[in-house]
Amino acid sequence: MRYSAFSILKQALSGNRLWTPAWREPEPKPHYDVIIVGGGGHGLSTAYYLAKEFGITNVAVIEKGYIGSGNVGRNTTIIRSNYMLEGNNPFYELSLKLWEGLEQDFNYNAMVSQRGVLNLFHSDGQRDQYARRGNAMRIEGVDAELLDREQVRRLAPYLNFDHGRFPIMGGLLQKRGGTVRHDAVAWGYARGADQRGVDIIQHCEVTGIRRENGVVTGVETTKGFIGCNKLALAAAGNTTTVGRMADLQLPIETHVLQAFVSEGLKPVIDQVITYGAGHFYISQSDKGGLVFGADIDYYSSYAQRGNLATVEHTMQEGVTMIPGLSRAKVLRAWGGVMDMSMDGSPIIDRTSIDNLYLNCGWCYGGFKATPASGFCFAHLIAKNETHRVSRFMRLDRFERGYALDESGKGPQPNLH
Amino acid sequence: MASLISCPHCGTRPKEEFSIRGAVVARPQPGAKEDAWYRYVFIRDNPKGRYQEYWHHAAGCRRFLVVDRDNLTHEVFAVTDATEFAKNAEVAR
Amino acid sequence: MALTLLHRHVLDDHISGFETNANPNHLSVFRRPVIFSVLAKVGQERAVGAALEAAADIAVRTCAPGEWLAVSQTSGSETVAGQLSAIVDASSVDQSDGKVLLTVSGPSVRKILAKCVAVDLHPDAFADGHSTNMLIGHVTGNLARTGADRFEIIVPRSFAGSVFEELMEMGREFALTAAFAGD
Amino acid sequence: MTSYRLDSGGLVNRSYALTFSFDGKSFKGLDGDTVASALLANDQMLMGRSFKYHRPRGPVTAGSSEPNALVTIGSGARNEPNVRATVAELYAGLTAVSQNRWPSLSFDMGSVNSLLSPLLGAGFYYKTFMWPAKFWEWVYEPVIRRAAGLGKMVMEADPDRYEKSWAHCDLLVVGAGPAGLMAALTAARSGVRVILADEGFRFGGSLLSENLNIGGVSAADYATGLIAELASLPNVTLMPRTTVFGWYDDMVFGAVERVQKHVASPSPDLAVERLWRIVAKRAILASGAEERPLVFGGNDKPGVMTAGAVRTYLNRYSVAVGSKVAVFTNGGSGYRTAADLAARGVEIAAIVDARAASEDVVPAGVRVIRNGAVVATKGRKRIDGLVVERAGFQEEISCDALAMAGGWSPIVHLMCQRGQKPVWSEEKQAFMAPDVGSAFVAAGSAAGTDTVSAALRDGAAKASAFARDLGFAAYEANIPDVEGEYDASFAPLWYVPGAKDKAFVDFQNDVHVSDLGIAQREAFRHIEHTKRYTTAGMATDQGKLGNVNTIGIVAGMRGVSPAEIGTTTFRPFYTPVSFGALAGASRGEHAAPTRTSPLHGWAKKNGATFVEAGLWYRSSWFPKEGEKTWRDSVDREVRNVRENAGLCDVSTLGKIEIFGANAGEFLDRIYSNGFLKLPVGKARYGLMLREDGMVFDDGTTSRLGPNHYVLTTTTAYATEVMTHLEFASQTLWPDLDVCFTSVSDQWAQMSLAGPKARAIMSRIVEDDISDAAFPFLAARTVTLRGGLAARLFRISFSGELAYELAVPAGYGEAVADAIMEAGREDGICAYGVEALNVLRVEKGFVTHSEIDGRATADDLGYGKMMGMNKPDFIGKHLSTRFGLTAADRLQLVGLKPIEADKEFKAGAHLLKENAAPSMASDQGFVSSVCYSPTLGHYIGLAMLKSGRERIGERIIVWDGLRNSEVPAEVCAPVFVDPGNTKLNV
Ligand SMILES: Cc1cc2nc3c(=O)[nH]c(=O)nc-3n(C[C@H](O)[C@H](O)[C@H](O)COP(=O)(O)OP(=O)(O)OC[C@H]3O[C@@H](n4cnc5c(N)ncnc54)[C@H](O)[C@@H]3O)c2cc1C
Ligand SMILES: NC(=O)c1ccc[n+]([C@@H]2O[C@H](COP(=O)([O-])OP(=O)(O)OC[C@H]3O[C@@H](n4cnc5c(N)ncnc54)[C@H](O)[C@@H]3O)[C@@H](O)[C@H]2O)c1
Ligand SMILES: Cc1cc2nc3c(=O)[nH]c(=O)nc-3n(C[C@H](O)[C@H](O)[C@H](O)COP(=O)(O)O)c2cc1C
Ligand SMILES: [Zn+2]
Repeated sequence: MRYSAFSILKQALSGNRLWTPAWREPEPKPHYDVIIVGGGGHGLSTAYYLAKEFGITNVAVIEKGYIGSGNVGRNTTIIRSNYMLEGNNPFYELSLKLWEGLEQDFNYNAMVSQRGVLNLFHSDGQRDQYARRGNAMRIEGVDAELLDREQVRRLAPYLNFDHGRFPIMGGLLQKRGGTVRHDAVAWGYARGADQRGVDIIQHCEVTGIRRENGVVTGVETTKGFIGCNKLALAAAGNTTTVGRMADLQLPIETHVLQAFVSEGLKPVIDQVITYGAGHFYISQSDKGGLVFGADIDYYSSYAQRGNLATVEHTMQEGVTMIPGLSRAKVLRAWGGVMDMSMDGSPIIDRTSIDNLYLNCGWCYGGFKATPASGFCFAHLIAKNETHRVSRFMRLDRFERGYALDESGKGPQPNLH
Repeated sequence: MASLISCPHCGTRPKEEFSIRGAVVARPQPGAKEDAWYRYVFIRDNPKGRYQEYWHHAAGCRRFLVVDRDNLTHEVFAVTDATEFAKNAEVAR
Repeated sequence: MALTLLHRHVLDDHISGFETNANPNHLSVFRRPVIFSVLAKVGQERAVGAALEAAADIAVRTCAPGEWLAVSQTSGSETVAGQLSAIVDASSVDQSDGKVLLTVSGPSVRKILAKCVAVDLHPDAFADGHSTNMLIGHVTGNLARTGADRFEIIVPRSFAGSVFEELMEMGREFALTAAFAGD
Repeated sequence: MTSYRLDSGGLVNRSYALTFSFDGKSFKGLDGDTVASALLANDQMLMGRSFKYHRPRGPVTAGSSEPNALVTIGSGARNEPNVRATVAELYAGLTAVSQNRWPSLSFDMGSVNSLLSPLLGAGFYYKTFMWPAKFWEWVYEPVIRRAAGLGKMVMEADPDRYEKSWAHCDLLVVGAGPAGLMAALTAARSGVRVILADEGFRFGGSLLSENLNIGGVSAADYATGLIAELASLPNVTLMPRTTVFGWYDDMVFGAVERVQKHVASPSPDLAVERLWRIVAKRAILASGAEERPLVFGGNDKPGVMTAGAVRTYLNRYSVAVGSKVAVFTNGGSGYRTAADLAARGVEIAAIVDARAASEDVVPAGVRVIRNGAVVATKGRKRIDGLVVERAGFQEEISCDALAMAGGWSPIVHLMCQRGQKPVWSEEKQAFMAPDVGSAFVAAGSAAGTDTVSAALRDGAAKASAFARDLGFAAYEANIPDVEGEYDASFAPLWYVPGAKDKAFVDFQNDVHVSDLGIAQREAFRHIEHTKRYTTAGMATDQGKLGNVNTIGIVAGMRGVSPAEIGTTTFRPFYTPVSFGALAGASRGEHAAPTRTSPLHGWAKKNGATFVEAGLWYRSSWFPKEGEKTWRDSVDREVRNVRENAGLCDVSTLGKIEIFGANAGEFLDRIYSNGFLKLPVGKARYGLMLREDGMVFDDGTTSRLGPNHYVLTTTTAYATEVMTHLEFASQTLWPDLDVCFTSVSDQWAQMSLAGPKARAIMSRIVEDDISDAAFPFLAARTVTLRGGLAARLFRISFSGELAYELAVPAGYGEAVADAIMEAGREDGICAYGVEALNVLRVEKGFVTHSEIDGRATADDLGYGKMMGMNKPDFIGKHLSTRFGLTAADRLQLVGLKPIEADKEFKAGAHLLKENAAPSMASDQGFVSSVCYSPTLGHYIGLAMLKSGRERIGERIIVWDGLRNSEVPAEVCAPVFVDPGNTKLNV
C-alpha cells in the first residue's frame, strides 16, 4: 500500500481498519540468491538497494529478534558527514546525500531532520583540529562552517559560555547534519525491501554457516537450514559470533554504549550539539525528549545495558555543557552492543571465502552510514566489486598498515 | 561485575578507579613473524561469554589485573594480578 | 650569594579565611611531614615490607604490593632517607614536597568521607591502622584510618587544592572546619 | 460536582495550613498533603492535558506512577517541569503551573487535535508529511516540534547544590510498606546492617492508606511504632524520600534522595538532591503492587481514578474525591473502596462489577450491578455520569468520580533491569518477579501476596533467611493479628468492548485500544514493535499503569496468553531522575579536579594569563603594560629568550623515577632508540611508539645513577605513559628488575633559556656549570647557593642555551623568584606556553600537534631513532608494514609564505598549485603555525605527502573554511639556527 495524504484520509474514514501489513511475515524459502544476516539498518538497507538498484530480489534478511531490535533502534540518531580522512569523508557524504532523498525514495517518512550538527571546541589546539576536519570537508565540497564564540552563542545561548576552565571558543557546524527517526529507518527499508520481494524473516537466529568445498552454501538457523548463493553479514555487535561460524577472525571487540532520553520537554535544543571538552552529545527529538549520550562503558560486553558510573559521567558532562539541564529529568537509559574496530572505522569487504561478504566495525557511528553502507554493500554483493567510496574500508588494511584512524587512538578499540 | 571489582590488593572498588585496556593476549616473542604481531595487535577472539580482560587499577595500586568474567551476564569468576596471571600461564604452557 | 628560600605549602592560599576555632568535625593540614615512596625489588616485597614496619618513627602507608609511603612527623628527611637506604632491595625517593598530608576527624567523618570515597569505612571493613590508595574526591590518594573517627589523607600536591575544597564542600553540612596543625 | 476535605481523620496536620498556588490561583492545603491531594481537597480535579490530543486530565493515581497530573513547580532558575502532583510534598509558598496547554488549562487550543484524531492514529507521521519534499523541514516539522513535549525548561543555571554519597550495607530493603518495614526490622534485630529506603516522604506504604487494625492499633500507628523501633537501632539507616531507581551489576543500587525538594528556600549548606550508590550484599524488593486501571470508553476523564488512589486520598489525606462516587471493579478492591467511602459518609453511586458473582461484602444500601461494564463516561473536564451496560442494556448513572479496580500488578521493575524478564503467572494473572539469583528477592505484594498480614510475614521470612545466610542468628519477628483485611483477588478484564469514546491504555501518550489494533494489522506485532509504533509505555510514567493492559489487550487480539506476548524491556530509571542529581557536585568548573603547578604563585605574581591544559592551569603568556594583544606579549617573550633569557614553568611535564638493575634494558624496550649505553649524568631525547608502530610520546630521560633514571613525558600524556610503563613491566616483562614511581608532583621544574642562561644560572647554582663541566645534555644533582639540593638538566626546547632546573615543589616559587632576581640585570623575562610553542616551531620540534597518533618516527623525521638492531622494542615489529613505509606518507616539513606578509593557520590543507580542491588531490595539512618574531613572518609545520623530497616546492595552503589560499614554500622544518650553534656554547 502506497502511503499518501489520500490513504490516510481514506483510512480515517473507515476507522483505520483497512491498513495492511507494512511487510509480510513469510516462512523462509529453502534457498535464496542472497541471505543477509541481521535485520538492523545495514542489513535492511542492503536488501532494499539489492532489490531496487541491482534487481536482486530473491533475498532474505534473517533477524534473530524483531527488526530494528539492534543498534538501529537504540542509537542517538545523529547523522553527519564531518569526517577528516579520505577513506571516510566521501563515503559519509554519499550517505548524507542518500538521507536527503530517502523519504521520497522509499515512501516512508523517516523524519530526516537537517537541524545542524555543532561540535564545540574549547582550546586553540582543538580549534586547529576542527579546522583540519572542516577543511577536509570543504575540500571535498561538503558543507562546513567554523563558528566563533558569538556565532555559537546565537545558535545556542543556553550553553555554558562562562566556563573558566573549558571555555567555548567556537564550533564546527555542519548544517546538513541532523537526526533521523531511528525506528522508521528500519521500518522504511524493511517495507521497501518487502515490496520488492525480499523476505524478512524475524525471530530466526543464524546458528551456523554451512560450507562445501570452501564456499558458503547456506545458514543453519533456528528455523532450519536455508541455502544461499551469497551470504552477507551485517550483524553489528554480534559480527564476531556470526563470523566465527565461518572461521573468520576479525579486528573487532564488542562494547556497550549507553544512550538516554529525558522526559518530554517543550523544544529548547535546536541542533545536535557535541561537547569538545568531554564526549557528550545531545539533540531534542520531535517528541520533545532530549536524546543524548557520552562515552562507552569501556569494557567488553554483549549485554545491552550499562554501568551507573558512565551514567553519572554523562550527566556531569551534560550539566557542565548546559547548566540549565540540571532540573530536567532523565527518563530512560539503555545500551547497545557495538562492533568496535581496531581503528574506529568500518569494514565493507569480501572475505577469504568467495561468496561471504562482510559489513561491520561501525562502532558508535554506523547509524548515519545506513544508506551508504547498504548501497555500497549491495554494490559489492551484486557486482563483486567494491564501490568507489568504500574502497578504503578493507579488511586487510590493518595487516597492510592502512588503518583509517580518525581519532589517532591506535589499536585500542575502546578508545575510538 | 562492572560496577565493582575486587582488586586482590586493595579490596572491592568501583569501576571509576579502573581503566580498561582490553583482551588479555600474549605478546609474541621478539623473533616472531610479522603475521603473529599483526594478530597480536589487531585480531581479537571477542567471544560472547567468558572473557579475560586487563583492568588497570589506576586509582589504587596501579597494578594491571586480569578480570575473568562473563561479558554477557557480567558475572566475575576471578580477578588476578597480571604478573601472577602471566606466571601461571607460563607454567600452564 | 646565598639564597634564602621560603618553603610554601600549597594549601596556604586555600586555608586562609577559614574559621580557626576547630569544630567537632575538623580537618588539619600538616605543614612539613616527611614522606618517601618506598619500592621493593620484584620478589622482595615481603621482606621490604617487614623492614619498613620495623623502622622507628615511621608510619607505613600501603599503596600497592611492593610500594609504600613512609611517613614521619617527627624525624627529618635525612634521618628517614638513612633508615630507608638501609633496607636491602628497596629503592626510595623523597616525596615530601610532592604529597600533602591532612587528617579529618570528628563524629561525622564517615558521613563526610562517604561523599568522597567509595570504600566502606565501617570499622569492621576498614580497621584502625589500615591504609590503601583510592579515589578521594576524584583524585588518587592514600587513605588511612588513624582512630575511631579519624582518617589521614595523602594526596598529590598539584591536586591538593581541589581535594581540599571538595572535602570542605562535603563537610559543609557538618560544619567542618580546617586549619594547619599547630596553627 | 465536588471533591472535598473531610472533617476528621487522615494523616494530615490540620493545625498547619499551607498556602500555595496553582496556575496563579491561591489555594490552602495541609501539612502532610501532596499537591494533588491539596488540589482535590479544593475541588480542583483538572490538573493537566494529555500529550497528543490535549484531553483534560485529572490524577489517576496517588503515587509515582501518575501519568496525568504533571505540573511545573517553582519559578525562575528553580523551575522544575513534569513534577507528579501526586507525590510532590506540599509546602507553604509552593507554586505549581499546569502544562501543555494554551492559553489555559481549561481552554486549550490544542484540543482540536482530538477532532482530527482519526487522522492521527498510530504511526500516522511515518505515512505523511512527505509532499512536497521540502515541506518536511520548512513546514511540517516546525509545527510538530512546536507541539512537542510537556513541561517547559527555563535553561538557566541551577542555583541549588547536589551531591553524591556511597552507602554500604548487608541488606537493602526497597520500600517501607508492611513487607519492607517488617523485613528491615527482622534483619536489623538479627544484627544485619540494614538500609531501608522509600520514595515516599512518610514511611508506611499502604499502611498509610488502608483502613485496618494491626495488633489493636490503626495501620498507620502500627507503622509509626515499627519506624520508631527501627530508628532506635544503630545498625539501621532509614532513607525516606529516597527512590531506588536502578539495580546495577554487583548489587549496586542507584538511589536519589530528595533532601530539600519539599522546602520553599533550600539551605545552602545542604544538597537539594543526593545521589546514593548503595552497595548491598543482599536486597529485598518490597515495592508493593500497582492497581491496574480498567480500559473502557472515556476512562481517561478527570474524576476517573484507581480504587486504591481513591482510598489513599480518603484515608491518608482525608479527601473525598467526589460527593457521589461510582465504582467499577473486577475484584475486592472496589468493594473495599466503596466500604471505606461509605464509612466516611460519601455517597456511592453504584458498584459495577464485571464479574457475575463474588463473595465481597457489599456496604449497606449500595447497589451492585453484576456482569456490568462501564462503556462510556459523561462530562468533559470532570465526569458527571457513566453509561453502564449489562446484558445488552445501557443505563446512565450519575456520579462525579469513578474508582476503577482492574486488579494488581506486582512492582517488579528493579528486578528486571538486568536482563531478566518477569514471568506471567496464570494463577495471579500478573507478571511476577523473575528469579535473579539468591541475593535479591521480592517480598510482600511485590512478590504477589494479597494482604497486609501476608506482607508482614513474607517480609519477616525473607529477611530472616538472609540474616541466616549472612551468618547472623535470625530473629523471629512478632507478627500481630490484622483485623479488617479484604480479599484482593480479581478476575481479569482486559478491556470493555463496544466503546464509543477512546479507551486508553497509555494516558499520557494518548494510546488507545484502536491504536493497538492498527499496530497488529500493520505487522508491528512483536510487543516491542507495538510499543515503538504506538508509543504505548514510552511516556514519563513508562507504562507503569498501562503496560500490562496493553499486553493483555494485544494477547486478546491475537488470541494468545499474555505469557506469549511478554513484556517490553524494563530499564532504569524507576522514576525519572534529574540531571542535577546524577551529576552531583562535579559540574561546571568542578567537572574535573584541577591541578596547580608549584610555580603557580610565581606565574600569578608575574601577571600570567592562564590556560587550562589537561587539568593543569598553565601560564600561557605574561602581558606587560602597554601590550595590547597576546601577540605583543608573546613576540616580546620570544625575542627576549632569543636575545637574553627567559624563565618558563615546565613543572607539568610527567616525571617518572626508575630504579633497578634492568632499568636500562627496560627503557631500551620502551623507547625506539637506545638507552642501554646512556652514560650516568646524561640526558637523552627518546621516542616511544605504540605497538602498531605509530609514535606515542616523546621526552627526555636522564641517567642519574647506574640503576637510576628519571624519565619525562609530555604534559598531555603523563598518565598514559605511566600506564604504558606499568603495562610493560607488569604484563610483558615481569622478570625485569625494574621499579618506578611518579615524582611529577615532587619537583617544581623550570626552564631557563637564552644566551644569558648560564650567567644567570651560575648565580643560583654552586656547581661549575661551564660548557666543559656541564655540557649539552648533562643531567646531574647540583646544590643551589644556600644549600638546597636540586636537579639540573641541560636540555633545550627552544634551540637556545638552556637549563631545566628541578627543585622540591615547596621551594619552586622561591627559586623562580630568585632566578628572576638573579637575571634582572640580564633582562630575564617570564615566558609562557605560547612563547614556548613559537620557540619550538621555529626549531621544528614536534608536539602532539604532529604526534597525532597517525605519524611514524620516519614521518616526523626521526627515522634514525628506530633502533632496528635492537632485538625488541615496543612498536618495532609492525613498523615495517607496507603502509607505514610507503613513499607517499605524510612527512614533516616547514612552510613559509611566499609573500612574507601573508598569514596562514593550523588546520589548513595543502594543495598543488592549480589543483582543484578534492580529497583525492589533498596533499596534507598544516599542524602548527606561529608568527615568528625572529624571522618577522608566519611559519608553519606541516605534514605533507612525500614531504621531504619536496623541499623548495611551491604549494597552496588551502583554508576554504576561512576563505584563504596562501602560496607557500615547502622548507626544512627548522627555521632558526639549523646548525645548533646557539645550543653548544
Ligand atoms: C547507544 C548508541 C548510540 C549510537 N548513536 C549513533 C549516532 O548518533 N549516530 C550514528 O551514526 N551511529 C550511532 N550509533 C551506531 C549505530 O547505531 C550502529 O553503528 C548501527 O546501527 C549498526 O548497524 P545496524 O543498524 O545494521 O545494526 P543493528 O541494528 O545492531 O543490526 C544488527 C542485527 O543483527 C542481528 N543479529 C545478530 N546476530 C544474529 C544472528 N546470529 N542471527 C540473526 N540475526 C542476528 C541483531 O539482532 C541486530 O538486529 C549508536 C550506537 C549505540 C549503541
Ligand atoms: N494483590 C496484591 O498484591 C494486593 C492487593 C491488594 C492490596 N495489597 C496491599 O499491598 C500491601 C502490600 O504491602 P507491601 O509492603 O508489599 O507494599 P506497599 O505498597 O505497602 O509498600 C511499598 C512501598 O514501596 C515504595 N517503593 C516502591 N518502589 C520503590 C522504589 N523503587 N524506591 C523506593 N521506594 C519504593 C512505595 O513508596 C511504598 O511505600 C498491603 O497493604 C496489601 O494489602 C496488595
Ligand atoms: C532516539 C530515541 C528516542 C527515544 N525516546 C523514548 C521515549 O520518549 N520514551 C521511552 O520510553 N523510550 C524512548 N527511547 C528508548 C526506547 O524505549 C528503548 O529503550 C530503546 O530503543 C532501546 O530498547 P530496549 O530498551 O527495549 O532495549 C528512545 C530511544 C531512542 C533511540
Ligand atoms: Zn588495587
